[in-house]
Amino acid sequence: MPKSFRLVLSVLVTCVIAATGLALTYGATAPRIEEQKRLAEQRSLEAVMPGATFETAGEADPLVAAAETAAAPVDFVALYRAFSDGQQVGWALRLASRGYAGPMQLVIGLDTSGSVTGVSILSMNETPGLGTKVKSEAWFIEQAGELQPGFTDADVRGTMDAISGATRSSNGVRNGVAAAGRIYLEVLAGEEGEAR
Amino acid sequence: MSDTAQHVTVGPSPHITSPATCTGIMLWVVAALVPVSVWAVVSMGWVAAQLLVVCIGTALATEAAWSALAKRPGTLTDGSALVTGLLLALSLPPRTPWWMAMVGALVAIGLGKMIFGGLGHNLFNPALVGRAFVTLSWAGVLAGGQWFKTLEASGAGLDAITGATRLGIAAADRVASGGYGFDLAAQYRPLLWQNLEGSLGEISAALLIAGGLLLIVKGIIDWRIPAGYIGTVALISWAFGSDPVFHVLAGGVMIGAFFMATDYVSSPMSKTGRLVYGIGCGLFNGLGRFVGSMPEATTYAILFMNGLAPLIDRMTRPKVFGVVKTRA
Amino acid sequence: MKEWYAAFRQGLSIENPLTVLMIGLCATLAVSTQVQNAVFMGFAVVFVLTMSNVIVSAFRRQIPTEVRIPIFIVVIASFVTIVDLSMNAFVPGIYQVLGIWIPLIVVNCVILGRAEAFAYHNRVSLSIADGLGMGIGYWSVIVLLAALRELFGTGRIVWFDTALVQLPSGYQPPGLLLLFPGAFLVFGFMIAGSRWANEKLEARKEARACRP
Amino acid sequence: MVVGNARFRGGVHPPERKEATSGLAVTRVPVPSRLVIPMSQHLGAPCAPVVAVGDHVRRGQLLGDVSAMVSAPVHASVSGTVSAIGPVLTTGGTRVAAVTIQPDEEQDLEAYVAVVVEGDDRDRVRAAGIVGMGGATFPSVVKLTPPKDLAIETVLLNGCECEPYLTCDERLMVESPERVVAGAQHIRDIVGAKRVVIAVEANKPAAVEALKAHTQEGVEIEVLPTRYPQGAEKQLIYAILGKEVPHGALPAATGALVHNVATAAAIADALEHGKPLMERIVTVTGAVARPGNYRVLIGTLVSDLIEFAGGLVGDVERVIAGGPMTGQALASLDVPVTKGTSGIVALAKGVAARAIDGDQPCIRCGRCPEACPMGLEPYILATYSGKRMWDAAAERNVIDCIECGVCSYVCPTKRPLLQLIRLGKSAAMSKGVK
Amino acid sequence: MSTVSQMALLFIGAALVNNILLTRFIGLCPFFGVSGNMETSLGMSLAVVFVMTMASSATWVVWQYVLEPLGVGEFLYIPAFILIIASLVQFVEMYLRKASPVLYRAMGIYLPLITTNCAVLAAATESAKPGFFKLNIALGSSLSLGEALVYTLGVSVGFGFALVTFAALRERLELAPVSRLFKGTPIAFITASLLSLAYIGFSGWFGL
Repeated sequence: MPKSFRLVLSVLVTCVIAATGLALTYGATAPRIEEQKRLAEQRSLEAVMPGATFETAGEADPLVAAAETAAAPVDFVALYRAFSDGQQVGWALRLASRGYAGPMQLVIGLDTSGSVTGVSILSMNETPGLGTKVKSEAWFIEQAGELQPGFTDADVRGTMDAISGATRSSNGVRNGVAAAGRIYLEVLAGEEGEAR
Repeated sequence: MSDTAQHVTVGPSPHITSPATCTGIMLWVVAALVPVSVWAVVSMGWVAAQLLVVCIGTALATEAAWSALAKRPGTLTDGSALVTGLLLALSLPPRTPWWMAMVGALVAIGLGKMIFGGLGHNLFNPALVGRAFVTLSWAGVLAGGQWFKTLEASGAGLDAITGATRLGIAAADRVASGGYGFDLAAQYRPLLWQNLEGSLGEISAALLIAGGLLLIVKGIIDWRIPAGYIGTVALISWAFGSDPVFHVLAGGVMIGAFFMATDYVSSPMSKTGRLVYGIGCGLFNGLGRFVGSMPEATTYAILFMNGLAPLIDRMTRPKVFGVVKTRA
Repeated sequence: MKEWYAAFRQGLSIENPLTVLMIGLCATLAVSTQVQNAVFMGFAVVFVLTMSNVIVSAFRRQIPTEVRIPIFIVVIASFVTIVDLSMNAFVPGIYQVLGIWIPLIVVNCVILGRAEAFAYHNRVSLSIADGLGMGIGYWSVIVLLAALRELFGTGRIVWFDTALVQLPSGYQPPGLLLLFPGAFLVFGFMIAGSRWANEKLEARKEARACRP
Repeated sequence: MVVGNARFRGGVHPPERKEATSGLAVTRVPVPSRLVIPMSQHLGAPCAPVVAVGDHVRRGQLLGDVSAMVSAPVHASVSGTVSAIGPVLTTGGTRVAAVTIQPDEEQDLEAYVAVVVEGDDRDRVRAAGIVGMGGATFPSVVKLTPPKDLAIETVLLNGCECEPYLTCDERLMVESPERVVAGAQHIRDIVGAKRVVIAVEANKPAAVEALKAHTQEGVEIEVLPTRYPQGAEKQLIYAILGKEVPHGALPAATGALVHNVATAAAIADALEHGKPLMERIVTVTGAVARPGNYRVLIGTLVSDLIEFAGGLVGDVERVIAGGPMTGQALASLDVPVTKGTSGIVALAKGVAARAIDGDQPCIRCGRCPEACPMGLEPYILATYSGKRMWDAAAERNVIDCIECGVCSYVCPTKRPLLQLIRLGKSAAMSKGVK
Repeated sequence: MSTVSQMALLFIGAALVNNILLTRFIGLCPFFGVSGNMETSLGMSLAVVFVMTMASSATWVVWQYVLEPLGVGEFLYIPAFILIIASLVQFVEMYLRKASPVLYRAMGIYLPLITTNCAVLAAATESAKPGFFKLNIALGSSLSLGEALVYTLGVSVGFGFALVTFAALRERLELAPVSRLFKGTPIAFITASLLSLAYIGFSGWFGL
């Protein structure tokens, strides 16, 4: 029937035009999206360990699987080795820890002795103005720098005070830092010996 | 003949009424709360008195102002604003800043009650609306420690625990180590008689129980709500392997079960409904303590069940005499 | 021109999609914790609304009535995807925060509603006016709501890490306004406020009309 | 005395206040200077007068009748001269036609014109003008003629007298138990029932004793807990038989027939002596100088009755015809006592309910649904009626309200619940809601 | 792989802790639109549970076996998902009309409304497309079909529960003498605000 044919055709034409248009848009934006992601990651890596260059540990790296186990219940995302002048100066960990509203992506830098060189929050869904204080109130994250090498979960709780009114967001960050401590003690400290 | 007719008035039947009045009921509630309030002032000092005065004063003023603005007859005399102000004060920690207490009372009466059309029309317990507003808005100021500390001077053997409530410490310990850092059974006495942490109304569980029983005996509140509430909290504490007595005495369970959840307007009407509602309050309060992130869940448990009250009412309508139950 | 202005004006006050028609609420309440987010969300809606109006209006003679709704949906969904991809590429921070709300613009009833009710029956220039009017009406409500919540909930309004407005330091912001009850609360008061303002306006109009 | 635990759902127990009159023997009120006998003292069609002004009538003579099924004839309660026929105010506050009689100087109250009729016992009950004397004034003959498909198994005599203040039924049971029992047997025989149960509330031990002393084969005495409205027909059937009268059905559907004890006694008099209903016991109590139980001629003015009882005392707010829960407040005391007037209660200020101005809020205390013997939710019915949401009220069974008044009684904010519910009920009835 | 307890958490997290209406503001149009009446909100809730579960499974399958393998998911998921939902609703409506008049009467008139209900699209997107699922449960980067189903069921039951609760509250609100300025929508919002205040009590339950 020509009538229904016309109907189907018009929908089809719309779909084809739309799909083509979107494919083109995607082609145009995709590289930039990737670039933005890379940049964001790069920025946060530099923030936790200024001046270093980073090398991602691949899936096959035995440390990755071990770190994943040590990180639990915090999610392990990626491990980077940090180099400065060709020398390994430490690691950066990318972790996903539970905040108040979904996971917070944290990047935590550790030097070879196991001290925290810096923490940056790559992304989070915390309530703007409340939970986001973990980022906007710099003193909170800076507390991580006071942790002694080889710190434990209890040390994190004892050293880092939570932001009042944003306890659960603070806990998200604290749990991430504690996980980094565990990963250092259980996984990375061994590698440090080898690296020397 | 005609002179007798003169002082006779007509009116619809019934021509006699029970002695119960709204104001009378409210005053009984106030009376049941007086011992706790007085004991709180005696134990905690003038900060407690100041809080009581600010809350009650603001509650009354808000009610009067709203009635005047809305050009409705004043309802100050029914005593409900007094009860709301008093309950709000009892649900706040003694060192709550005065302006915060004022905002709480303003919100309780304004947002919790008057905006819905005044007494009898509010859907949620006004005092709890005020308390939730204050605690959520200024969690930092309230929980930051400065308002809880400083009471150790009065020395009731509590030096070990300052800066947070027993419940808070119990919760934190449980999360950290799966156990408790202090002996729960040793807390019965202070919780029953003189507990200087937490809010004004938590000063003495014993006085709250006495007040609650008075209201039950006077037929003002239905025993089903507190019984269902407290019983369920105890049961849940036991199920989670904790001490039921401690959990029933600590925090807001007593004041919540006897005085907050039993608020007529925001609780169900039928007996079955009230039992269900009481159990619901206890369930969410108890679960909130063990699986939630806040040490105290009384406020939200009761507010949540307030929200469910109309639904419960709907499902527990009395059976009409002579009507065979059919699927409605 | 007068006609154009009338179509534009309609969205701003008389038929404001949010306060009067009460549709498209969800995103409004959800992203209104920060002016910054609300501004971008509003822009996204203005863009999709205007562009879909343009396309629907331009091809209104070619679109068969029987299948117009699926076609509208495809058109709208395409523009939403364009917004989705562009925001991801150019403002990734905002994109992160808005999250699911960008794809959900598709089901914002305002957009489908305008395509159906206005653009399908009017010429392109008027449809642009309608889209812009409705879009800006929506934009202003969402930004106003966000401004109220952010200002009173945090004590200041921040635009990309710079404080635009700052309340005196003695102000203790009630954080509740930033939580979800705050959204309902402030919006409820906003509607009551607009009602009050409308009444005053009507009263004044009447008073003027009565004057000889 | 064994108090049964048979009871109904809900109800209240207001202060009984019966002590002032419960021990006082019934005394006769002298013939007043004039009697006003309304032509409509029953539910149903009003009677047409069969006498004319100036006629001399004898005690017991027929004054008015009508052929309708639901009606009851009216008789002269004294010998005298008809001085006027015309509308008068009644206890119900309405104006109905009435025959005014100027009594003869000489009266023999023992003598009367006996009713003589062709036919069976039912016809005789009708001819004697007997109506429900508990207050409902439903013509008894109609009740004695249940639909053919409903078999009556039990006759219940209502001696509960659950209304506060009233003691007229109690005195009747104490002083003339044999008439009550005889009446019950007559009723049983007329409807072919097997069982007779006389129900008395526990606060009338003397009545229970007296009845027990005269109990006959097949007549049981059941003592019920004191609770208002125990005497309401549906509640009584439920308490005794455990059966609920189905919604929209006649009480007879449960196989039970309920009559007041005073009605039963009147039926006994009518059937055994042909005596028409010309007088009744009225409890005059409350704020009067000499409270008591008085045998009053139908047509005696309330003002005369109160005067005989020593007049009103103190600050009286309301004078009630009937009991304080269901009775009617009198706008004027110049109204006649009729067949349904069980009491005259003068309520002093402070005792009587206050009319409250304005819209009182419901505080949802839950007292009214708990007290409602019909399982209704008065608070919401009243709210619906107040907002003219008739359909919503009908949907929540407003029609089932028995107007006992316990909801208004218990309400702490003194909302006029019953008044509003009556509005909703009449709206539902006018829409034909069943 | 997920255990029974994880599934239970997923359900509770979706239904109560992250209630789609009261804590996430998704699907508010029907929340304020149909909640004036108990019967309608019951019908709507039923329809939403039904359609949402079907829609999520459908989008999950399409993402997993069509969009993702073809590499077009990133830019075609929005039109694809909304079209799937729209046609699904159409089919359900046609099927119900024929197969089950009872069910059709109960929720038929709400079905067209559901097409543009953002809750359905949101739940479908979150369960099908990786990167949108935000509950605090470690479940891997994307949900399995079973997880998607449990999650959607939780979302829709939470939706229905909140809707019915709110309808019951609004029935009482109808009878209240709310001042003129707040009558209707404003007071509904304030009620929603207080109800969502109660839901704050659930935040952090089971660490969700």
